Amino acid sequence: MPNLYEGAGILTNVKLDHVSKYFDKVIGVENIDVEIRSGEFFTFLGPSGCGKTTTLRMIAGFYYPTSGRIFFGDQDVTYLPPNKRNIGMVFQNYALFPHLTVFENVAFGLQVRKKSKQEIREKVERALKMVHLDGYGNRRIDQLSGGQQQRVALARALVIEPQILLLDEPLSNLDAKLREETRVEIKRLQLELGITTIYVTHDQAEAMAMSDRIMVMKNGVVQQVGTPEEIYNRPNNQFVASFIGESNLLEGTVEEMDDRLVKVRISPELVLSGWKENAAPGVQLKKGEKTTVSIRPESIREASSSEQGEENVVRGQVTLSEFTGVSVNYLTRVGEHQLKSMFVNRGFRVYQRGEELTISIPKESVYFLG
Amino acid sequence: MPNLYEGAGILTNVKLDHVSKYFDKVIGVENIDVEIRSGEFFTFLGPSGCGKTTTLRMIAGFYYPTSGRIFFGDQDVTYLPPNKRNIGMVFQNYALFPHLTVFENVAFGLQVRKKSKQEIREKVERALKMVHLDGYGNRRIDQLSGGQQQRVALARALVIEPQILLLDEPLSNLDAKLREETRVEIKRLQLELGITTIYVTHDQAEAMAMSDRIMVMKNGVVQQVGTPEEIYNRPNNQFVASFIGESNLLEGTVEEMDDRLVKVRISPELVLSGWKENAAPGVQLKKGEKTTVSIRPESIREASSSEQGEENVVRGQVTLSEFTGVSVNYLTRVGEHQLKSMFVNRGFRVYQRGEELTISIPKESVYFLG
Amino acid sequence: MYSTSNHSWTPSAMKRKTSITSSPYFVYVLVSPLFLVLLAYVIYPLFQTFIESAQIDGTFSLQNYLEFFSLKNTSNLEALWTSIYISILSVITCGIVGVGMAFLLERYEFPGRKILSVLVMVPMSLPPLIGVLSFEFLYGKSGIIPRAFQAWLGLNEVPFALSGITGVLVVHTFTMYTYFYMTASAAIKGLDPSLEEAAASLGASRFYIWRRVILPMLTPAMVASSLLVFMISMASYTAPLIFGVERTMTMQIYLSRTNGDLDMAATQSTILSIVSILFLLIMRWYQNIRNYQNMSKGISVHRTEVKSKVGKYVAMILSLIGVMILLLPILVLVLLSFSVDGSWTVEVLPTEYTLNHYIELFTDSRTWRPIANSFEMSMIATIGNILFGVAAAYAAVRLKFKGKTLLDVLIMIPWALPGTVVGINLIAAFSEPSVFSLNQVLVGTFWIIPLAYFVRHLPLVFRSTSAVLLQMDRSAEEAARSLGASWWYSFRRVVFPMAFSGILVGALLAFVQGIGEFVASILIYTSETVPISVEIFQRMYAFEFGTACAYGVLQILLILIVLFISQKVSGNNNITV
Amino acid sequence: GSTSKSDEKKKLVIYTGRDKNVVNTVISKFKQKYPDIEVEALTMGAQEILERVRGEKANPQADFWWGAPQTTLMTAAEEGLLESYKPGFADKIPANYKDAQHRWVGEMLLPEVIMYNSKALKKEEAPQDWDQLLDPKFKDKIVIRGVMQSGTMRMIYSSMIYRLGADQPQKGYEWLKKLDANTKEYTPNPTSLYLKLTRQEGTVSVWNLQDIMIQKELKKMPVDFIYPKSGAPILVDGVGIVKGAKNADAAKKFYEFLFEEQTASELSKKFYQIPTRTDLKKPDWLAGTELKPLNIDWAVMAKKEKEWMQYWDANIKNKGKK
Ligand SMILES: Nc1ncnc2c1ncn2[C@@H]1O[C@H](COP(=O)(O)OP(=O)(O)OP(=O)(O)O)[C@@H](O)[C@H]1O
Ligand SMILES: Nc1ncnc2c1ncn2[C@@H]1O[C@H](COP(=O)(O)OP(=O)(O)OP(=O)(O)O)[C@@H](O)[C@H]1O
Ligand SMILES: [Fe+3]
Ligand SMILES: [Mg+2]
Ligand SMILES: [Mg+2]
Repeated sequence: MPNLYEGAGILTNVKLDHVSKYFDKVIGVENIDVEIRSGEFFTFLGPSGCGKTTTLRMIAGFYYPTSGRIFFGDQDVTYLPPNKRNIGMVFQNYALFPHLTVFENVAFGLQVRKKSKQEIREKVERALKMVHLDGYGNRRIDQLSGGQQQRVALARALVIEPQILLLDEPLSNLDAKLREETRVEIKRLQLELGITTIYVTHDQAEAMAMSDRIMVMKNGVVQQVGTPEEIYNRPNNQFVASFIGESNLLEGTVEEMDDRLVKVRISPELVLSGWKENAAPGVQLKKGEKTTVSIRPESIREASSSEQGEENVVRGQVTLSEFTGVSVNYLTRVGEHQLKSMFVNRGFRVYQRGEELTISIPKESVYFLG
Repeated sequence: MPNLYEGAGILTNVKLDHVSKYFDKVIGVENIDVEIRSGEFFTFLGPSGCGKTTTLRMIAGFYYPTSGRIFFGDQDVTYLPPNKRNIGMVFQNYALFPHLTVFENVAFGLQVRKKSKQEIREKVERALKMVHLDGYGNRRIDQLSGGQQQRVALARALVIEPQILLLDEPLSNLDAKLREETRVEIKRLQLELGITTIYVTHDQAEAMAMSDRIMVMKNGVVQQVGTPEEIYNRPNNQFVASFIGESNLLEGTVEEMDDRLVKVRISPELVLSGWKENAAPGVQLKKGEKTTVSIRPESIREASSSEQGEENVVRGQVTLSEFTGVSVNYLTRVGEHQLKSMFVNRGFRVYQRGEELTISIPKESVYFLG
Repeated sequence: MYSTSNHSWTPSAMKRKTSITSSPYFVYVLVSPLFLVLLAYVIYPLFQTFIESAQIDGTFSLQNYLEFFSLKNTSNLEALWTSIYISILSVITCGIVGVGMAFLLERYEFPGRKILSVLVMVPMSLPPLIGVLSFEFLYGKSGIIPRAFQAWLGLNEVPFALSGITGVLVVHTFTMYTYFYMTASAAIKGLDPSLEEAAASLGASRFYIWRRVILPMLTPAMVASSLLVFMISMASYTAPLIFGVERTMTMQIYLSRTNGDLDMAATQSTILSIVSILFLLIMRWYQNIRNYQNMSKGISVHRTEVKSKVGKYVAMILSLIGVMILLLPILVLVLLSFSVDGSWTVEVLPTEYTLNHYIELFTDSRTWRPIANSFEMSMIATIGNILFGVAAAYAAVRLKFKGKTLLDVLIMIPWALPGTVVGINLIAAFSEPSVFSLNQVLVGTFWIIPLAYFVRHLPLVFRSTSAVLLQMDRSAEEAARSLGASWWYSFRRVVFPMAFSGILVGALLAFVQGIGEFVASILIYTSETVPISVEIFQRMYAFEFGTACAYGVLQILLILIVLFISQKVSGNNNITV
Repeated sequence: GSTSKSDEKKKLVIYTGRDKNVVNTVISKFKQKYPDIEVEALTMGAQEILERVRGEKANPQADFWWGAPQTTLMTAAEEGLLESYKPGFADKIPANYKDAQHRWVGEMLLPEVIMYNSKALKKEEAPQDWDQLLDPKFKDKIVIRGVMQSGTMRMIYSSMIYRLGADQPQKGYEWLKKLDANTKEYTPNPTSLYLKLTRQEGTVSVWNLQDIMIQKELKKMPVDFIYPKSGAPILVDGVGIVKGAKNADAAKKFYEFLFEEQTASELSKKFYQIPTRTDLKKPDWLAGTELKPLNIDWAVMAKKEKEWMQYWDANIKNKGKK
């Protein structure tokens, strides 16, 4: 039998070849066709129920696709049993072994690989330390808090240093500090060992920060695959634009257009101009035609009084003011539209509901979605 | 016995009177003494395993305190069975009834309350709509994705419009959009019905945005109770400062001090001055003595070249540059220190690892933790 | 690809492996041995029975069935009705007692709980032959209790006595509630405690929680035990006989056979199995409507709280009373084993006591042979049951394949048939060499009895194991696979320990049943393999009633030891105070 | 094949319906006489023997069938389960106690008599003849071994019908109906019959003479018998060689041994058996009792029994009181 476990050095790109999965009549995912490169950190992103877990489970071998094939490298693994795949997986529901202690849970995969007692002990302890659970080895799983259980699940998957790491919301129950640390740790491991990592998260910031590439899904269908910057700055469609980070999506008509600049009228009070090249792939802007403009809230600035009346500077009324610590978020009414904006908390004065606020929208932040 | 179910109008402040809970020798929580006001939105915040769930479970009646008492209003409920408490709870592990459909799960609490079929149908449907699960009523729980399950759990707790709502990480598996919407919905319900809400989250931004007050815990011990602003801007100690949002914690010696300004030397390269009143409660600054300074990364600005050499303006080398979509985060080395800073993404140029960067730290953002 | 690795395998080697195990038909490869064995031991004899019933003078005819259902002589129909009626009532009474005891003993911690939870299983160790008699001694017209009341109230006649359907139900409840008790205990242990908490947080009272959450969640366990109880009640013989309910299916079969009406007997057996299969199908349908698998995220905390003091003592007293009542018939056996044969006539309690029965037993060198035989044969059968039953349960619950229902039916049939019929089928099947017996004549050898026990008690392990498997979150197994564990490894390290409570329950039931088995044993035992039940029968047959009782007491003691050890092994540590 | 090598012990497998003590006594004697034959005796009820022998027909495991009522033996013989063998002593047994084709031979006689609790009733108080059982004074004093399951009881009940005219069973049915009215209970097995009788749930029953004697003398139970004045149905309990027996030689040896004078008289003394052999002396304990048989044609009985008993079961049992 091939020793899959001595994986170091093996290139493992994961290819989903037109994969679909139906549950009876319910669509799990449909026609996913993507290749995840060896050693890549790849993220599945999408709203709840869009098929992330389903896809992950097919890669792990717990579901067989209804149609399509899955390859690891050249090998067709569509029907290969999970234990032959040399994967490590963190399950969304942890799937810990209730009858084993924390230590035994983490040690499980190493025992399967017939490591020596000594090695197991060392590795498990290192892994537990990594997730800040040193000293918890002898606890029963039901004596742990939710987050602690999640960390055990994580340690259990990481300790075996698999060739492919499948992480299904592995940090969802951890606090920001711990997430941060664990993220760094996962990333480090991934780079060090060249592990191909597939990551599911509901946290876009996390996805942005960690991923080499991101696949955005919706209702089982892939919307866009690309680097974080591509996805954030050049979304394929409205869904991606609004799903990844906040976005003001405004519909308007192209009023003027030259080689570089496009001017769009959104409403009588609101005209925005932006660079022509800032358009989603395939979007053809034409004078007089409808277009949708996307503006990130954080790109909006408070305008100084001197800017009043300049291009892309508008005045409105604050309808919601929300303090988040790092920033203050406003909803500002301009005509019939509500513009979201986010100002970083730098000790500026905080506008309250009802106050007037003048905002400026930089031209380079106006993006045309067609 | 008062009819707790007809809760409207009853004031339900929740008082934890020196409550401790030990599991054999393990400390769950210790000596919690706090009063949650009627109708308040109160959040427990703290690292994984700090005792949030334990406290919540005591309020719900699933644990009896090892010592201390719990009051709802005037009534001592320490040993009152959970079903007599008129609470709604979202469990960290969802605890859905696997043998019931989505609809039946959500309807459960209403059936207990002997509502009419008609009313149940309406309310359940409204609740399912609220969590975007309309049309899923007949599904079995095992046919739902992780996030969908969490939403059922949420709907089940909200639909009974309890007097006290206990939410244990109710949104941890939802994407940002849905979290946002659900947060708004929870908040609306809470305000409309005057529900006392106790919320556990690992997401500080969420806690900040929603809470009237926050209780920060660590290892079972309360660190600070206060409004989001208080906690963020005036943390009681280093733990709170670093746990709530990011913070640069720097140790130094008070070099100069007058009535308003304090100047602290952190390292040969780094001297920071700030306002004297910006000090944690009980901190006495004295010239020549040690102090710890806290600076929020988002308060740090990129300095223009003209500011070079001014007070609180330093030059350093970028050691980490991270793009999160909304912002770019840097680690900048200044002498032996690494300063975290966060610049909102406004299409500025992104500095790469190794480049030089000049940053400015506003005086009003320098906070003394003693 | 993989060229950088230095091992010698090639993708094609992998492919070959893959093609077998990954084929959708692989599961059939897995389950076909199960079917084969069942075919040999169940279908084949049963089919012969059916052929016999539907053949008159070598031609196909449903004459026997017409006769069975004819309205001219309704005794068959009456018997069918009585059997069904008794069986359903038995399921209900056993369910109430069994689940009630499980609730008290699993959910409350009080002094002596552990002892009680062993004692509560003892009734299943009651030796069938003398066991039923002890009910007579206890509640019959001349029984201790009616006579005690008579003496106490100064009446001329006994105020009450157990007879008829009530009597049957009492005996059935007593001897069979353990199915419910044991499967329900295992299920309650495996129940996610957070479900109860969720219900309580939604305002549900204890009772409501039981009705809407716990009992429905126990469905797999209840279905399992209902099936076991229903079927064995259908096949029950002695109890109805003793209490004068003579118009039952088993009695009809017996009579047909003594009359030499073999084809009618076959007809009746067939109908009996059809009724049981129908019940099985209904229960399966009911069970499949819902999902019982634990769906919570992570592992829930077991509640460590002690309930109210009052509840604790009430539970203690209730279970004490329950256990006392359940132990009475056994105590009567003990009493009888010490009383002089024939001396106990009109008195409430025996008047003359003696140690002679025990002396006789312990001085006879052959006393231990039957005991050793029974333990050995039952042990062998139980090991087989575990291997086969657990595998079958796993296949039925976890694997997807066509013919699941059939598998289920096949496994359950031997339990549904009267023991005599099973014995006779086995003799018929194995008195000549056949493929299924590896070309051996099994009749007259040691192996025929373990085989009979195996076939007959397989449903116990199968049922109780599938009940826990249905409850168990399957993602733990997936986690094991994802960590590289082969199917077998993850089965061994994860599935088996997690399902252990259920498997143990089944194994214990099978083992104890094996020790007590009489009806089939008497037809197939050899002089080398006299089981304890046959030995007791022989003592009774020789009118050594006291010695028979002493023997029975010995058997109970040994079973008690087994139960006690198993209790220790299973480590009853889910409730900690 | 039967036993082959000479140095190997010969084997003999006996299925027996006799009680353990009888079996042990006889077999140990037999072994003294034939030390080279290893005897295996399996004890079970006559019905079970029939089932087993039937099931094993294709490959018989047993050699000798020791003990079953003649009706069962007749069934077995009809089904071809018994070997035809004429033992040496055959002539000493009256023709009505053996099969004409020598497939079975009666070993002992079981007169069916009236039994009573001698502690509760004096001998004179007990019913002296069958018809007295119907006397209202015995109402609810009679307990009867469950009829349908017991060969003995079926025989007794059929005899009662036969006695009153086999061609017009209605009379017999009437009689049995009255008996049913007086019967308190049918017991599921002999043990509980004795238990109920000694515990005075009832005081009168009908049963076979040998068992009553054993209970009375060996077990010191408070029971005794009354030999009905008009005569008793005398059941024949017999033996036979199983067809296809692997150790037919040994079985024949045992056959002969069982009927030897010494064996028979010992069994008679110790276990109250009444041998079929006419040439033996009447046992002491029977002194004073004349074994007067009811005049019964067993062939007719065998033919009718099933029908009569089914009728009884369906129409008479438990209906007499109404
Ligand atoms: N049954 C138990 N036995 C022993 N220790 C326990 C038990 N339950 C919880 N603990 C411990 O008590 C502490 C507090 O647990 P709790 O569940 O309240 O944490 P938490 O704040 O909810 O954490 P998380 O955010 O990870 O859910 C943890 O360290 C946990 O390990
Ligand atoms: N066994 C099943 N039967 C029917 N539908 C199912 C089943 N499992 C999943 N689904 C449906 O398939 C869709 C995709 O589910 P999946 O678990 O992949 O979502 P997800 O992207 O992981 O969501 P989440 O972020 O909420 O975990 C969902 O709409 C879900 O309801
Ligand atoms: Fe989060
Ligand atoms: Mg998911
Ligand atoms: Mg928690």
